[in-house]
Amino acid sequence: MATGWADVGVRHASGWESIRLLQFSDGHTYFENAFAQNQSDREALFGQAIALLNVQPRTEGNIQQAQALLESLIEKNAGDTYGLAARFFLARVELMHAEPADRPRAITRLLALADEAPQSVWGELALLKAAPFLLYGNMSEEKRREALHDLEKRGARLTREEIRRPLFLTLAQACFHYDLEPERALSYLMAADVDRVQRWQRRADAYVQIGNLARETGDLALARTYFQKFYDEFPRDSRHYMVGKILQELPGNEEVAP
Amino acid sequence: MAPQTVSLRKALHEWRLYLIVLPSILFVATFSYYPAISAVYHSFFEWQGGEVKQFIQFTNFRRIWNDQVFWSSFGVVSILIAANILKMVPSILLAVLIHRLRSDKWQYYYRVLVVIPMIVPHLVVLFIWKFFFDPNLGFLNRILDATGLKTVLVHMDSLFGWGVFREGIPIAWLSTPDLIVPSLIIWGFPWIGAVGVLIYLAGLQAIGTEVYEAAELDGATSWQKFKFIEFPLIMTQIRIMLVLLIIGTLQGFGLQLLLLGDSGGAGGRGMVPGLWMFNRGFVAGEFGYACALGMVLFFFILFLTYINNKYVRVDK
Amino acid sequence: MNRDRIMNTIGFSLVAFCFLWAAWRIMDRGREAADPDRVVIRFAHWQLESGIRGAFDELIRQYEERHPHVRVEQMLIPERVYSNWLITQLVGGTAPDLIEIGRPMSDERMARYFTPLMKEVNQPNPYNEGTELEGLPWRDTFVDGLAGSPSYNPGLLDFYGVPTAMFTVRLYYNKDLYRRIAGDRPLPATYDELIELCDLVHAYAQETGEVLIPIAGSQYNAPMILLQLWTSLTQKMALELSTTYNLILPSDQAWMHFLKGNWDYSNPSVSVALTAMREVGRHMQSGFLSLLRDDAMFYFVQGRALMTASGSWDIGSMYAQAPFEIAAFPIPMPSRNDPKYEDYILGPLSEAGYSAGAAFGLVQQSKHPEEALDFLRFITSQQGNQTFSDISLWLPSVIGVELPEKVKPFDLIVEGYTGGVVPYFGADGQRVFRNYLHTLLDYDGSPGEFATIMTERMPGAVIEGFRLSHAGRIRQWRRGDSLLGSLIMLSESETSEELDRVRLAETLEAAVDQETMMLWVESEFETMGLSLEY
Amino acid sequence: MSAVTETVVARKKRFVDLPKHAIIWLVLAMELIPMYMMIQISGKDNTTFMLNPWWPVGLREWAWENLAFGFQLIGPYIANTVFVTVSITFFSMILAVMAAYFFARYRMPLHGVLWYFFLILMLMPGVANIVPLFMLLKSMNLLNTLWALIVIGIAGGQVFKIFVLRNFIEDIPRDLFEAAQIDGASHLQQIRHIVLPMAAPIIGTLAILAFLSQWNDFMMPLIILRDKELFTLGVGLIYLDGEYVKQWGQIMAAFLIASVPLFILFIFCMKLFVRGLAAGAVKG
Repeated sequence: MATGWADVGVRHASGWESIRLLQFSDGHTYFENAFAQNQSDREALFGQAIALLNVQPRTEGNIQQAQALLESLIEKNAGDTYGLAARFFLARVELMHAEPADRPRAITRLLALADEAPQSVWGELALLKAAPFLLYGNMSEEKRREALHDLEKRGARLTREEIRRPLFLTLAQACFHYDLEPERALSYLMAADVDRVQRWQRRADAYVQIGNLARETGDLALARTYFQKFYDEFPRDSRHYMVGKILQELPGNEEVAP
Repeated sequence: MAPQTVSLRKALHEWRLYLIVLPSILFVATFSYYPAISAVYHSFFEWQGGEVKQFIQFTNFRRIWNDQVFWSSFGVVSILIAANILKMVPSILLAVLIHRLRSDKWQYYYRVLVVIPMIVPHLVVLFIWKFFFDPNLGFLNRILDATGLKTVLVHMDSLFGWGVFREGIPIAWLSTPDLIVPSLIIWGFPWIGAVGVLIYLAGLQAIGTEVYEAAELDGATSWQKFKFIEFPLIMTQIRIMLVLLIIGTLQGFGLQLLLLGDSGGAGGRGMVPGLWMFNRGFVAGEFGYACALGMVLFFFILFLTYINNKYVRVDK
Repeated sequence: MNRDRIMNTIGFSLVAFCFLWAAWRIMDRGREAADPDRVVIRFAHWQLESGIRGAFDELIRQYEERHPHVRVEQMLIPERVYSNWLITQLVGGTAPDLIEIGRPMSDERMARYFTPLMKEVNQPNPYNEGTELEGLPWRDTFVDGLAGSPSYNPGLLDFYGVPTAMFTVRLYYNKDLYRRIAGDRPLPATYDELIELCDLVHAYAQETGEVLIPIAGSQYNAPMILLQLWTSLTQKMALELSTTYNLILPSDQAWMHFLKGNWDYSNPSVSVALTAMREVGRHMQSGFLSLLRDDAMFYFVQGRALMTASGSWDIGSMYAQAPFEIAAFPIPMPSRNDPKYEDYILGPLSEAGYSAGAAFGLVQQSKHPEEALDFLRFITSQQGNQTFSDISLWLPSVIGVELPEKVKPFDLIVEGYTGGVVPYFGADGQRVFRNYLHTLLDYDGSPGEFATIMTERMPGAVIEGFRLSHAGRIRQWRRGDSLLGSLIMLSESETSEELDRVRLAETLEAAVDQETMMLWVESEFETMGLSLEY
Repeated sequence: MSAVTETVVARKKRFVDLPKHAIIWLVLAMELIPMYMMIQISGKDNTTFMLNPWWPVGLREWAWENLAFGFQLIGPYIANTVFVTVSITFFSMILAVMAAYFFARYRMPLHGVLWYFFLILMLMPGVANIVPLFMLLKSMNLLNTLWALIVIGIAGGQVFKIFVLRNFIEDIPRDLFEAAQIDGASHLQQIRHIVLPMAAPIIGTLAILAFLSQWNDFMMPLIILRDKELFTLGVGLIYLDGEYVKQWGQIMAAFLIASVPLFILFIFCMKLFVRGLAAGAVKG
C-alpha cells in the first residue's frame, strides 16, 4: 500500500534498496543502466544523482555531476515530483555536500520550495530540514522565539505525521538547548506525541521529558500518566527504577506500580 | 671493491644480467610494493579504514605540521636510537671474543649457543621481562634490594631531588614518567643481538690466522689488534647494522605498545612516532591521518639514510 | 675432512627428507574429498576461554544429534587478530556462515556482508515449544529485547546480531582468606565498609608478615572500580547540568558544559570522586597502572590479594584456576545516606539498560543460510541458552534461564540510578586521562595535582574530541541524504510494506538528534570563539 | 713440534682463553634464561608453577601430560610448517643471492634506480594495511593455499637479504671472477662456483634467520588459511595465548615441541653452512 505521496509509480525498487543498504556504487550502476535503456526515465536520472552523492571515494567531480543531473531534471519539468525532489536535493547539496557550503542560500531555497509546494512531500521535507538552521546559531532570543512561533504555525499545517512529528521534536530540542520556558517545550512534545513517536529510544525520552516538564509546570495528572506510560513500556531502561520512585513521591498517588 | 661500471654498449651485450635480478624485482614489486603504495594513496584521504573515503588533498599533512605529540615523540625516539647504538657494542665484543678463541670446536659451539635464544618465541621472552619489571615480585627490584643498590639510589635521589626513588616503596618502573625511558633502555639486557653477532662473526671469518700471528709478533695489545685488524674489517657490517637499527627504532612500536599501552604510558613519555601512528589509526580510527604520518616518517628516514650513504663513506 | 663430509650429508639429507615428507603429507591430504551430502556450517568467535569452547561443543553435539545431515564447526580466533581476520575473510569471500559481531565495524561493511534479520527476529523460535516463551517473537525472548547494539544497528535500522550472553562487572574475593581476615563479618555493602576491609587486610598482613594486598589491580581492571566511583559520585552534578529533562546527561553535553566552565576539576563532587579514587588506588599493589590483565589475575589466583575486579566472562576461568574457594559481590559504592556523599550520589548504578552481547551475525555469502539460522535459533532457545550458561558460567541472554549458583552474584542490578559523567571524552581525552592518572594515584600524587594537570591539558583534548565527532556527524548526515531519498521512493513503490514506512519515520526522527546536536555544537563553539576545523 | 711440547703449548694456549670463555659463558647464560624457563615451566601445572616459578621440578613430578597436550594440539601442523618454511628459505635465498650479485658485481645502467627501488621498501612504515595484499591474493585465487604464504614469505625477506649480501659479495676479490670469466663461465656458473663458497658464512646466517622468522609467524597464516588441515605451527600456538588465566605449563610445552624440529636442524645445518663450504674456499 503506497503512501501515495509522490503520486507516481516507482519502477526501480531494487535500485533504491541497494542505496538504502548503503551500497551506493551498486545503486549508481543500476540507475545508470536503467537510464541508458530509457533516456526519458526521470526516476533513473534522479536515482543516479542520489547515489552519486555518496559513491566512494567522494570527489568534488561526483558532487558537481549530481548537481548537473538534478538541474537537468528541473529544466525538463520543475513541477512534477522529480522536479521538486531535484530542487530539494540541490538545496541539500549546497547545505552539506558542496565545498564550500553556502548555507544561507540553501535555506532560502528550502523555504521557497516549502512555500511553493506546501502539499508535496518535498515541500514538507524542505520545511523540516530548514527548521534547525532557523533555530540554531547565535541570534537574539527574541528572533529565535519569532522563528519558533512561525515554524509552530507552519508545522501544524503539515499533513504527513512522519514529517510533522520530527519538526515538533526539533522545536522541543531547541527549547532545551537554549533554556526556553518549559511550557513551550511541553506543548511541542505533546504535539509530537499526538501520533506515537516511532523510535523506541526517542519515545522513552519523550515520555520522561513530558513527565518532568508537566511536573515542573504543575500539571501533576499529566506527569503521572506519562511517567506511568514510561514505567509500563520500558522496564529495561536505566531510568526505570528512578521513574518508579518519582511515581511514588508524586502527591495524590492512588495504587501505583512499585 | 666497488662494482665495475659498465658502459651502455657493453650492457646491451650483457643483457642477460638483468634476467638475474628480474625474479627478485617481480616478487617484491607485486607482493610488497602494492600494499605499500595503498598507504601512500590513503594519506591524501579522510578514511576510517572502511569503504567511506573523502579526498582531502593535503589537509592531513597540514594537520601534522602542528601535531605537538608527533614532533615531541621524535625526542624520545632519538634517545632510544642513541641508546640502541651503544647497545651494539656488546654484540661486537661478543663476536670478537668468540672469533679470537683458539679452538675452532668452541667457536662452533658458541655460535650455536648464540642462535638458540632466537628459537624461543617472543611470548616467552616477554613473559620473562614482565616479571623483570614487576614492582612487587619483579627481579629488578629484588636485585636492587639484595645488593643494597636501592639505598644508594634513594640516597642519590635525595641528593639530586629526582623524587623517584623512595625508601620502602617498590620502584614502579613502568608507571613513573621519569623511569619509562630508562626502562625501555634497560630492556633486553645484556643486549646481545644474535643477528648482529652472527653477521659480525661472518665478517671476521675472512681474517686468516696468519694475520693474528703477525700482529702478535710485533707485540700488538688486544686493543690494537681490534683497532687495526678486526674493526676495519667489520666496519661495513657495523654500518649495515647501524642503518637497520636506526630504521627499526624509528618505525618500531611493538615494545612500547606491549609495556606501556597505546597512549605511551605515564606522562606520555614512551610515545614514539610508530606508536603515535598506531594510536591515530587503530584507537582514534583516523587511518588516513596515520598513513600521512607514515609518509612523513618515511621521508625523514629516507633523508637520514641518504646522509648516511653520503657522509659515512667507508674507504675499504 | 671426511667427518665434516659425513655431517654435511646427514644435515643435507635430513632437510631434504623433512621437505619431501611434508610435501607428500600435503599432497595426499588434498585427496580426502569432503563428504558431499553433509551440510557444513562454520561459526567463528573470539572467546577462547575453555568454558565457552566446551559450552559450544556441547550445543554442537546436541544439534548434530537432532540433525544428522548437518555438521557444525567452531572456529576460534584470538581477539588480538580478530578485526584483521574478519575483514579479510569477508572481503575474500571465505567467511564462515556465522560470525561473532560486536567489534567496531562501519555500517557500510555490516550492510554489505551481513544479512538483516528484521523478519526472522519477529517470528517465534520453534525451539521454544513447550516453554513459557512459546509463540513469542524471537526478539522478545531476549532479556534486552534485542534493543541495544550489537544486535540492533541504529544506522541501518535493522537487526544484524543474535546475542548469547550478558556481561556485568563485580569484585571477586578469596573466601578462605576473607574468613581468616574478617571472620564472619558481612561483605562490604558501601564504599566506607570496603575501605575498612582494606585496612583490616593491611593489619592482618602486618600481624602475620604475609605479603598481602587488598585489591589486585592492573591497567585493565582497576579502571572498572575507579571509573565507577567517578560516574557514581557525579550523578547529582549530571542531573543538575542536564537541560533536556530526560534524567540523562550524554557525554558530549557533559563535556560541552566543561568547556563552557559550568563544571571543572575543583567542583566538589569531582574532588570527592578524585579523593575516593586515590584512596582505593592506595589499596592496590604499587605500580598497578603498568600491569596487564593477567598480572592482576596472577596476583589474585596466587592468593596474594583478597579481591580483584573483573567481568562475568571470567567466572569460568577464575573457578578453574583459583586453588581456593571464591565468590563475588557488587563493587561497593559510597552510600546515599552518608552525610559525606549524599550531596553527590543518587544511589547504585542501574544495569537495567545493559544490552546482551556475544552476538552472532549471519553472513550473506553463507551457502546454507537456513541451516545456519536454525542452529542460531537452537543455541538461543531457552533450553539451548540454559545449557550454554550452565557450562560456560556466563550470564544468559534469554529470559527464564536459571542462573547457575556461581553466576548469581553477577545478575543485573535493576534497582538503580543513571550514571553521572564519564571522566574523559573522545580518543584524545582518554589518552590524556590515562597519561596523567599517575599524578593522582602515585605515592606522592594527590587529587590537587591531578586536577591542575587536567585543567591545563583536558580542554585541548576535549576540543579535539568534538572536532572528530563533528566530522563524523557531517559524514553521517551526508550519507543520510541518499538514505532519505531511497526510503521515500521505497515507501512509494507498489511492493512497499509497512516496514519501509516505519524505517522512513525512524530515520526522520533519528536525523533530528544528529542535526540539532551538530548545530548546537557549532553555535556553542562559535560563542566560545573556538573553531571546529583542524 | 714434538708430542710433549705440543701438549704443553696446547695446555698453555687453552688457559690463555679462560677469561674469554668466562665472559662468553656469563653473557650466554643470561641470554639462555628464556630457554631454561621454557623447558622448566613446561614441566609444571599452574599451581606448582605459582608456588615456585624459577626452580625446576624433579623428574617424578614433571607434568608429562603438558607435553602430550602440546603434541596433540600442534602435532598435525608441523608438516605444513616444514613445507612452507623450507620452500621460503630456499627460494628467497636463491633470488636474493642473484639480485645481490647483480648489484655487487656490475654497475649496469639503471643500477641506482633499482637499488633505491629496494631500499625505499625497507623504509616504508608498516601501516600499509593487510587488506590490499589480501585482495591481490584473492584476485590470483591463492587464498587458503600454502603457496600464498610461500610467495609472501619470499617477497617479504628479499630487501634485508640483498642489502646484507651485496656488501659481502663486494668483498670477494675481483680476480677470482675475472679468472672464471676467462674460462668462459656464465654468470650463473660464477655465482655457483665463486659467490656461494666465498659468502657461505653469511648465506648460512641469513638462511637461519629466514627459517626462524618464518617458523613462528602467525599473522599471515591465520588470515590466509581457512581449513584446519593447512594451519601452520604459529596459528596453533596462538590459540594458547587466548585465555586470560594462562596455562603456562601447557603453553611452554607446546612451544618446546614447536622448537624441537628447529633444534635438530640447527645441530646439522649449522655445521653445513659454517664449516663445510667456508673451509674449502679460504684454503683453496
